[in-house]
Amino acid sequence: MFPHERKLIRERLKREPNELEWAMLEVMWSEHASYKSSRPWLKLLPTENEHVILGPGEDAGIVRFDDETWIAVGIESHNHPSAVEPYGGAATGVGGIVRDILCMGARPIALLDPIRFGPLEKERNRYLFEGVVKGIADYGNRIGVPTVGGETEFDESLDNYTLVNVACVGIMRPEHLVHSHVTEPGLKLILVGNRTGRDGIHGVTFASEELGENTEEDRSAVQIPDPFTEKLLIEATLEAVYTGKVKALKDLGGGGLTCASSEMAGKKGFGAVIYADRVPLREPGMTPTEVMISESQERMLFAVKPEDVEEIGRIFEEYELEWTVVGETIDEPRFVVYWRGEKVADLPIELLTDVPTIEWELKPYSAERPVETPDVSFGEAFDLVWGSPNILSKRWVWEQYDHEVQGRTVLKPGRDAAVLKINDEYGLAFVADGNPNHSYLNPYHGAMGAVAEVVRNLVSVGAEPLALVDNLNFASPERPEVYWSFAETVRGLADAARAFGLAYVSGNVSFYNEVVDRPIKPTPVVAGLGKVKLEDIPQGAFEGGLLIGVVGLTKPELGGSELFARLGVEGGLAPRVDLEEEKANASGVLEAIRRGLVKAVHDVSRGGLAVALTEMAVAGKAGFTADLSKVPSETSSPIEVAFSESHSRYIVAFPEENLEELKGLFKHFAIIGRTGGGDAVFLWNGRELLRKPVSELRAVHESLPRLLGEEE
Amino acid sequence: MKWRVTVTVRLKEGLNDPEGRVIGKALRNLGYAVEGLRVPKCFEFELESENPEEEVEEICRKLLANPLIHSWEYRIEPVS
Amino acid sequence: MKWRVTVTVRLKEGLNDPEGRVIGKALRNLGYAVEGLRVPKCFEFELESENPEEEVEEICRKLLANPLIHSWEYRIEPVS
Amino acid sequence: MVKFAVIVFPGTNCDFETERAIKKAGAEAERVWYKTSLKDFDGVVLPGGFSYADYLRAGAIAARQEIMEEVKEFAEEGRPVLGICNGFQILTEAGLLPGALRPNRVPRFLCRWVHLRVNDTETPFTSLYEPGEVIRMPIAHAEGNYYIDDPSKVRIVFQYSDENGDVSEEANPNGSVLNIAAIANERGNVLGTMPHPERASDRFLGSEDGLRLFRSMVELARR
Ligand SMILES: Nc1ncnc2c1ncn2[C@@H]1O[C@H](COP(=O)(O)OP(=O)(O)O)[C@@H](O)[C@H]1O
Ligand SMILES: [Mg+2]
Repeated sequence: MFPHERKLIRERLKREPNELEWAMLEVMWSEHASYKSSRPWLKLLPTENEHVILGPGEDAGIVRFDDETWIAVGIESHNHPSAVEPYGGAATGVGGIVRDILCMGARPIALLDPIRFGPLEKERNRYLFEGVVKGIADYGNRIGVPTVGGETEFDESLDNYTLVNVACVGIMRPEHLVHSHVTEPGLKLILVGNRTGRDGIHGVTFASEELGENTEEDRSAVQIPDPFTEKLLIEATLEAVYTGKVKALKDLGGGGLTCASSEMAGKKGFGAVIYADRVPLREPGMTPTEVMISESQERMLFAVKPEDVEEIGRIFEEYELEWTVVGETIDEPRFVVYWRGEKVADLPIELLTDVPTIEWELKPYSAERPVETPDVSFGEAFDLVWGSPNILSKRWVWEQYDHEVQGRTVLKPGRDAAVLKINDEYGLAFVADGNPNHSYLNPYHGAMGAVAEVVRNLVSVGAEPLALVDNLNFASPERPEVYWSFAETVRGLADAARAFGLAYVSGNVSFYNEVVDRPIKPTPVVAGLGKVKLEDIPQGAFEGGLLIGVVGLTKPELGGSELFARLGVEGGLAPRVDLEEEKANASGVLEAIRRGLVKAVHDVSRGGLAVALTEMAVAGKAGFTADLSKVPSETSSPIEVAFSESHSRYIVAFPEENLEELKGLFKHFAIIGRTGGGDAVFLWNGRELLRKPVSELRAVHESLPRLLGEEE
Repeated sequence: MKWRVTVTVRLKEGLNDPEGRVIGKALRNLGYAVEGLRVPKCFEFELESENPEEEVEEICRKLLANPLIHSWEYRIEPVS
Repeated sequence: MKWRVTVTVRLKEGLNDPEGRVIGKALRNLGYAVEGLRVPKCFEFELESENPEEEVEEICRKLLANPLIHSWEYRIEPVS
Repeated sequence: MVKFAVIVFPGTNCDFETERAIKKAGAEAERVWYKTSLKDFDGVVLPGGFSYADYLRAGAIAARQEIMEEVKEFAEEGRPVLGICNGFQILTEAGLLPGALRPNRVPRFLCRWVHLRVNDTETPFTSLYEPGEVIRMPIAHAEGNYYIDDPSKVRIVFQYSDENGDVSEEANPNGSVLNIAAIANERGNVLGTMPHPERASDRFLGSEDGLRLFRSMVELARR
C-alpha cells in the first residue's frame, strides 16, 4: 500500500484502523486483489455481444454455447509462487482457476497451461520447468480435469523466473448459474474444505511486489497443493448447487476469507459479520489477523438461507468435508469481525471493496529498428529454427497430463486447438496464445497478433470463434515504459477483438513480474473459445496426393521471429496485423472447411511457413515438395518467405478437383506444391533449397526429452 | 572416500500435509489408534566425496528439498 | 501406552526403483558422485497400543507395504 | 435390463464416462458412492482415477474399504467385475487379481494412445474380439508397470504391441512384465485393464474398440 492510500483510508474512516483492519485493507488494496492500476485501461475491452451471458466482474465469465449449455471460462496466473516453488505454485494455480469456474455452478471440463521459462541450458530453468509441469500434472490429473493444450516457451528474458498461466472452461446448464454476490441479508456463510493455516499469508501482497534476491522470506506465500480435497470440493459443490439452495458462492483465493466474504456481501450493498474464531484451524495459536487473511487452498464460501444450512451441510459431510457457519450477511453495509465474542474489526464494507485506481506515468518506447536479414544459408536457418526448444514438440509436457479424462477430448494436444465434445453434434474448441517477442517490439501489434493467432488456431480446426479471455503478465506498472506497454497492449486487444466482433468475458492481470530488477517482456496471453461441428473438423496433417495451398500474404516480417531469436538478432519490426485480411482469410478458411473442400489445415505462426509445412509432414503420413517462390509475398528472399512470421496465413492441403472452388474464397492464395513421398523438399523457382527425410525431422521434433537429459 | 548417506526430508511444521492426513485416516479406519502420521521423503545412496557433509547439505538444498517448505536431516557413514 | 513409530518400506532386492534411478541420475548430472540411490517410503506416527510390535507388523503387512514387492522395518519408542 | 454399479471412491474421476459407455453398450449403469451397498446390481465396475489421490500406492487405500468385501462376493459368485486403470490397481491391492502395478519405468504419468494385442478372447469381457486382433485405446497412468513373480500364473488378456500386433520391447510404454496391459482371474469374470476402454467408445474420441469390451460384458451379465 502506498502512503497516499493510507492517508485516504484514515480520512475516509475518520480514525486509525487497528492491526486486523490494516491487514485486511492491505490485502484488499493490493494490486492483485483490487486491479487498481489496470482497471482504468481494462475498460477499453469489449465485453458484450450476443454470445456473452456474463462478462468480467465475477469469478469467471459465461458464454452461451446453445440454449441448454453455457460455458464458464477464466484464466489465472501463478507466476510468483511458481518461481519460488514450481511444483506447489503451479499446482495451486490450477486449483485456483478450477474453483473460479466451479463457483459459477459449472463443472470444470478442461484446462490450458501457457507456461514460460528461461533457457533450458541452465539447470535452474530445467528445475522450474520440470517442477511446473509436474505440479500441473499431479493436480489436474488427480482432480480429473484434462489439460488439453497450452503453450511452452523458453526465452533468455525469463532466466530464473517463470510465467505460469492456466485457463479453465466449465460446462453448466443455465438454471445452475450461481452468482458471486448476495442480494439479501440474513444468509448464513458456510466455509467448507481445508482447514485454515498460516500458509499463503500475504500471498496477494507477495504477488504485488517484485521478487527479491532472497526468496527465503517468501515462504509464507507458498502453499502445499491438496488435489484430494479439491476433487471432493468439486463434487460436493456441484451437488449443493443442484439443490438450487445456494444463494451465492465464491472460492477463497487471494485475500482469503476477507476478500471472499467482503466481495460476496458488499457487491450489491450488503454487509457481513464474520466470527473468525469459528474457522477451523490447522495450527494452534493463530491470531484473528492470520485467520482473516490466510490463503490456505481448497476452501469455498457458500451463502444459504438459515433453514437450508443443515441440508447443504449434509452434502459436505457425505463427501467427508469439514464445514462451518462462519458468519452471515447483514443489511448494513459494514464488515464486522468477531473473535471470541469481542468485536475486533468494523469497517464500512466499501472501504474494502472500492479501491481507488492509480494511473501511473506513461512513457512510450520502441525497441523496433530496421535490421537487415542476416546472410545465412537456408539449411542453416532451417536447422536452427526446427531444432529450437520453442518449436520442438511439447509431447513430453502433455503426455504427463491426463488430457483424455472425462471422455470429451476430440482433438488432443498437438493440434492447433483442442476440441471437447459437448453433445453428439458440436464441440468446443479451446486454445491459448501469446507472443512476447512480438509484444516486446510493438506491444500494440503484439497484442493484436495474439488475438489473431487465437482466431487462426480456432479456425484451423473448423471452429467459429465465440469468446476470449486475456491474461496480462507485466513487470512493475510503476515503470513508465511498462505501464505504457500495458496500455498499448490493452488497446491492441480491444481493437483486434472488435474487428472480429468478439468480447472478453474474463481475464487476469499480473504485474510486478521481475526478478532482481529485470522486467519481463510484455506478455499478454489470450485464450479463445470456438464452436465446431464435429463432422467438419479437418486434419492437421499431410497425407499423400494432395495439393498444398498457402492462404494470405507473406511480408518480410522477421522482427521478433524465431529465426531472429536463434540468430541473436535484436530489433526488426514486429509483424503487423491487417485486421481486414485476417478476418477475410478466417471466413474463407471456415467456409472451405464447411464445404468440405480441404483435407488438412494448419495456421502459420511461430517459425513461419517452413515450420508450418514441416509440422504437417511430421504429424502425418506423407512428405511434401513446396516451391517457396510461389508463395504470395512481398519479398523475394527465400529466407524471408520461409521464416517470416506475418499474420493472416494458413496452409491447406486438398484434392486437386477442389482447386477452382477454393481459389475463389481468397484474395491471396497460391498452390505451392504437393504432398507425398518420404521427404520434406523446399524449392525456390524449381531449384532445391533443402531436402530431408521426414523421419529425421520427426526425430529432431521429438527431442525435447533429450534436452532435459532424459534417457529415452 | 565412499559414504553411505540417508536423507530424510520433511514438510515444515504447520504446512498442510494431505498425504499424511489421508494415510493416517485410512489406518484409523482399519482400527489402529494412529495419530500425527507424516510421510517424509527418504533417500538412500552412496556418495564418493572428500567433504561429504558439505556435499550432502548442498544436494538437499539444491535438489532433494525446497528450503522454503522443507527441513531435512541426514546420516553419513563410511562404507566399509 | 503411546509409541513413536518410524516405518521404512523398501522395494525387495532385485526390483528396480525407477524414481531412485532418475533422481540418482539428476544428482550425477549436477556433478555429485552418487551411486545406487533408492527411495524407500517412510512413515512416522504415534500409536496408542498395548502390543505395538504386533500392531505395527500388521499395519505394514495390511496397508503400508505390499508383501509381494516390499520388505519393511520399523523402530518403536515409547513416547515420554 | 442388467444393471452395473460404477463404484466411486473419493478421488475416482472416470466414473461419468464409464457409466456413459456401459449405457451405450446396452445396460443400465449407476454411479455408487463407496459407502453404499451393491445389492440389486448384476456386475461391478471400478473406474479409473485417483482414489485417495493415489497416496501411499495407487489403489491401496480404496482396496481396504468395506465395499470391497461385497466386490469379493461378486467375484466369487462369478459375476462380472471390471477394474479400469485405478480400478485394476484396486483389484490387485485387494487380492482379487494377482501381481502388482508398480511405478512406470519412466517414473511419471503417461497419457498416450497405444496398440493392444488381444491375447485371450475366452473371457466374458473379450468375447467380441478376434484372437490376435490389434486394437487401440489410450492409457493414462503413473503406476501401470505390471509385476508378477511368475507370469505363467496369470491369464493375459491384452498386451502392449505395435500396430502389427508385435509384442515388442519398443511397444511397452511402462515396463510391464511381458507387455501385460490387462489380465483376468482364472475363472475369467474379474478383469483388470490399464488401458481405458471407456475412452475408446466413441468414434469422435479416436476409436470404438473399447465399446466392444463393455458390450461383451453386458452380454455375459444378461445370461
Ligand atoms: N504446456 C503445454 N500443455 C499442453 N499442451 C501444450 C503445451 N505446450 C504446447 N502444447 C501443445 O502443443 C501444440 C503446439 O503448440 P504451439 O506451437 O504453441 O501451437 P500453435 O503454434 O498452433 O499455437 C498445441 O497443440 C499445444 O496445445
Ligand atoms: Mg497453430
